[in-house]
Amino acid sequence: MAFSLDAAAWGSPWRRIAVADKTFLVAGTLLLDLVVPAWPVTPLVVLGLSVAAIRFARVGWRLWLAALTLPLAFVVTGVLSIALEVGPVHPGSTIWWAWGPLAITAESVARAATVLGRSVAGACAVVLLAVSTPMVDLVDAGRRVGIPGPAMDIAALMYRLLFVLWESAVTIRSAQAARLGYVGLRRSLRSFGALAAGVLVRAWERSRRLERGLAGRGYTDDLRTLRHVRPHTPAFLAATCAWLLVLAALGTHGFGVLA
Amino acid sequence: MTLQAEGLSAGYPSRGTVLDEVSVSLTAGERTVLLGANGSGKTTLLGCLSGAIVPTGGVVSIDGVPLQHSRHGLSDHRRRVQLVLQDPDDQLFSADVTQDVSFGPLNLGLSEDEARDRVVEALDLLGVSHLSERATHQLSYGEKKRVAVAGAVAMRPSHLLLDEPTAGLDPDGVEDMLTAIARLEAHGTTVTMATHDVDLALAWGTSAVVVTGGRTRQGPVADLLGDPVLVAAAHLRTPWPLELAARLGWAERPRGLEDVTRLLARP
Amino acid sequence: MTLQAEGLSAGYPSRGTVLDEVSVSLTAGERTVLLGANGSGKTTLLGCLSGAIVPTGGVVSIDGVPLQHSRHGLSDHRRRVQLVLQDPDDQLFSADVTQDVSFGPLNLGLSEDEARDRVVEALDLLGVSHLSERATHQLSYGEKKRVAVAGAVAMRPSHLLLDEPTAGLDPDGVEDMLTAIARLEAHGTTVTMATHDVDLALAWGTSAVVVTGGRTRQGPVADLLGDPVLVAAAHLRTPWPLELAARLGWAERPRGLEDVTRLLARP
Amino acid sequence: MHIAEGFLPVSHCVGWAVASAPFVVQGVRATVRQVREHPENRVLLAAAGAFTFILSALKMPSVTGSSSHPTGTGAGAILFRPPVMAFLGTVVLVFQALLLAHGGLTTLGANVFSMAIAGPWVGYAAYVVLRRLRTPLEVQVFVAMALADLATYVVTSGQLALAYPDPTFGAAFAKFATIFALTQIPLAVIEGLVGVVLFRVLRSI
Repeated sequence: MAFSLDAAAWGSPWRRIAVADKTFLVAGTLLLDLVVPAWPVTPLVVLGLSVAAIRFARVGWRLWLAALTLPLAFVVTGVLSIALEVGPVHPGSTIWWAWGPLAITAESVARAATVLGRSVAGACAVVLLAVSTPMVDLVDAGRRVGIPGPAMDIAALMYRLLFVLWESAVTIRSAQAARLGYVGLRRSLRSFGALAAGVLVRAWERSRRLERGLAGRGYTDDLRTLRHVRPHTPAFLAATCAWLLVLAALGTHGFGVLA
Repeated sequence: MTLQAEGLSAGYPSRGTVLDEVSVSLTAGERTVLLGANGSGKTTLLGCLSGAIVPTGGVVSIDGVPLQHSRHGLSDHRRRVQLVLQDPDDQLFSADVTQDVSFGPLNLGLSEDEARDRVVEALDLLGVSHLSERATHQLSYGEKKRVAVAGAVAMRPSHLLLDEPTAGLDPDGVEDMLTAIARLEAHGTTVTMATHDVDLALAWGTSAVVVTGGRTRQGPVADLLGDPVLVAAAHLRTPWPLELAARLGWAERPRGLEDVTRLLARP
Repeated sequence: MTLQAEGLSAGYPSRGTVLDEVSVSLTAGERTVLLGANGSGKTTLLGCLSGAIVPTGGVVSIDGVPLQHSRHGLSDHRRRVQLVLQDPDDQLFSADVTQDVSFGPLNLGLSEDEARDRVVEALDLLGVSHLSERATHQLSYGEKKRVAVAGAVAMRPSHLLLDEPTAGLDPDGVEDMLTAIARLEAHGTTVTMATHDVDLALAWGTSAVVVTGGRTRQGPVADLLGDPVLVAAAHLRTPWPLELAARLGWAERPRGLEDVTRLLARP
Repeated sequence: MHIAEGFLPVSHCVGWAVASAPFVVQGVRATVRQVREHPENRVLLAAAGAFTFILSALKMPSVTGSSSHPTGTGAGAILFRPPVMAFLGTVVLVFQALLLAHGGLTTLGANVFSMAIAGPWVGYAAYVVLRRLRTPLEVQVFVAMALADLATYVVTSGQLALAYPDPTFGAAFAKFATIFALTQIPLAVIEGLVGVVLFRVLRSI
């Protein structure tokens, strides 16, 4: 699963759409997801963005599902914690289950369901951006909105180096595993520590080598390159506006627990 | 001891199927070379054979006993089959040579003394005893490659799988590596190597496995590399002795300079 | 245009002297191969010639005009001489192929449009136009190597120095690289390469520089590689056509299979 | 432990972003200054950030066998100082959100506060205090890395309790802290141990 979102982004037909346009869709959806009542907006967001991703952005449904389940561990733990009330129950709540200071009420479950809905809908929006926009495009966008160049240079180099280092990390790990480095917890910890150190040493070494390579290419203090300029897509923007309006309209007539 | 793969399939979500029901047999004492273009699946095949990659289908077995991808099964397999990858930099993860080579033996649960003996033996077989106290990052590329092999050899595997053991080495480095491999074979290890160097494959190997389009073909190395159709399909190159033989219309298949000289000297 | 080094010395604090007053001359239109064992100083020599390494003595010059190691002098030098390192990951800093190749031209002060033209041209010459929108980390090793060369070619240097351009490539990759190099030459670039592959050096090169023991010898490639004393001293290997010729007592020096076949076909 | 997308109400998203902003701006300034003075540090800092990311993307061996991973911010804080980590940590969090679907964009401010600010500062403070006390390096590293990890987790629990204070902040905090403790406390100990091995190896090189 490692970096399959990134791989999808580079091949995405939506790469041609301007980052600003995609950000409008994603940010607008995220905002509405949080401010309007969760029902019926969050299921609609999940449905709408899934259709957009699979039908129009040509994301494989397996990848889409897998990506949405990545934050599952946190989401489930978090939502269950919200459903569980501690201490005196609010007057007027409907108690479904109680044990000592712990209680589950209709209200707490509704709250948990709201968060669950928002979380899944939000994940859809973030993943849609992730699978349609390679990091380099976002870095370019960052430069355009005025984040200092050197900071964006570092972000861009980080992105490049992380794949180089990832390969090293995977190789070190499999070399360790081949020599039984991950049998038993004690050995595993020692191997993992050595792996972390190995990656750090390689990060250092790689940066020195890349630095030398760049010097050879005439690098002095600026990493200027061509930027991808993508024009706005009117149809995409119009569809986004319509989508956000529908969400907003449904939101004002919807119900659910406003957090 | 025979290391076998039968009906083996493997792939990655991003690349799709890489190996499609291939079968390979690495017999003890045989010198097998694995040939194929970049990205043809050689490294994936080696990964499956060594247990590092879980195939999507098919079976890897040793003497007919199938490999179980459980913790125990893998640990058992790894005592007998060791894989050394192409890039030595990422396989040496300890600070010094002795420490790195002792990593495997200590994980086998050997005592420090036994592990030390294994290290001495492995470094000796690879001809790098003089490097035992050196820091890994100070070694030359060729030295690193031999130390990486020593790390695998210290596990005393019966099958050693080497991915491009001679790539990036200068002529002396290649010779040192081949000498070390011959010592390992004399010591009872069966060596299999993946290589891009068809001339070397012909000169060194006896059996060959050609990987192309997700499939494999196995046979005597001179037969496979002497088959122009297969060579073209697999994006390989005919080794020069076979090319010369073909041009001169020889029936015999020379494997290197010695054979060619001998054949030319015939009346 | 001739790129020259005269009385060049270089070294590192950790390794001492690597090059000891060597002289090398790379003439326009000549195909020079740089030969020597690992650690002999080939890469250091390339570094000095490209301006990346400041020599401890001697002079690098283009058409007699010595290179100044000032910011201005270096930037002037780099318009004319470009070095491509062996490992493409040491040179490719951008995750996007087009962006990476555009770095040099933009650094030269060209406009975005001119830079874009240079990128298109360079990718085209290297035969990698189809990769222009791909991610660097998704490329195969051979593709990365060609993109790294494209990054240098986009500077339109008159001299291109390549460190091991074919190392680690499969036969197809080697061929693609050599085809691309031939296109560059047709385009007026003088290409010099360092390589461990003596067979390739003999087949491709015209002039050779052998680096050994801190010294260099320059001459026609067949002469140098046909000299068994030099070959042994430099830890090289005699290319097979020359070895065959020596065994058969031929006076002529074949450079590859074609020559050998032709010579054998002679009555 | 990052708060997933959609978990925080808008006011909290904005609040945490505002709280984090000065630290991140200071981090960007510190980084830009460093790079202006030493242009070559650009690549080095990038490598440091990439290292932090890789560390967080690697699954760690653990007792629970869950997909726990180290935060790496303690090591980063010791090696590169907290202000730089505030910037690098922010980039790492964006990368995690978009490359691994881990964390989120509206929760970015909150996650930056816990992982890129609180964790590094607490870890670094512990490291400085222990160094003054002349404790062995192993102890300094273990405590710094474990505390950085714990601080991140405690702050995250606090952030969730603030968002869902039922009935009081205190009770909610106790609840979240207890539930996440199951995975986070062993993780902090393991990360501390890994840190000790890491620095031992580094010292021997």
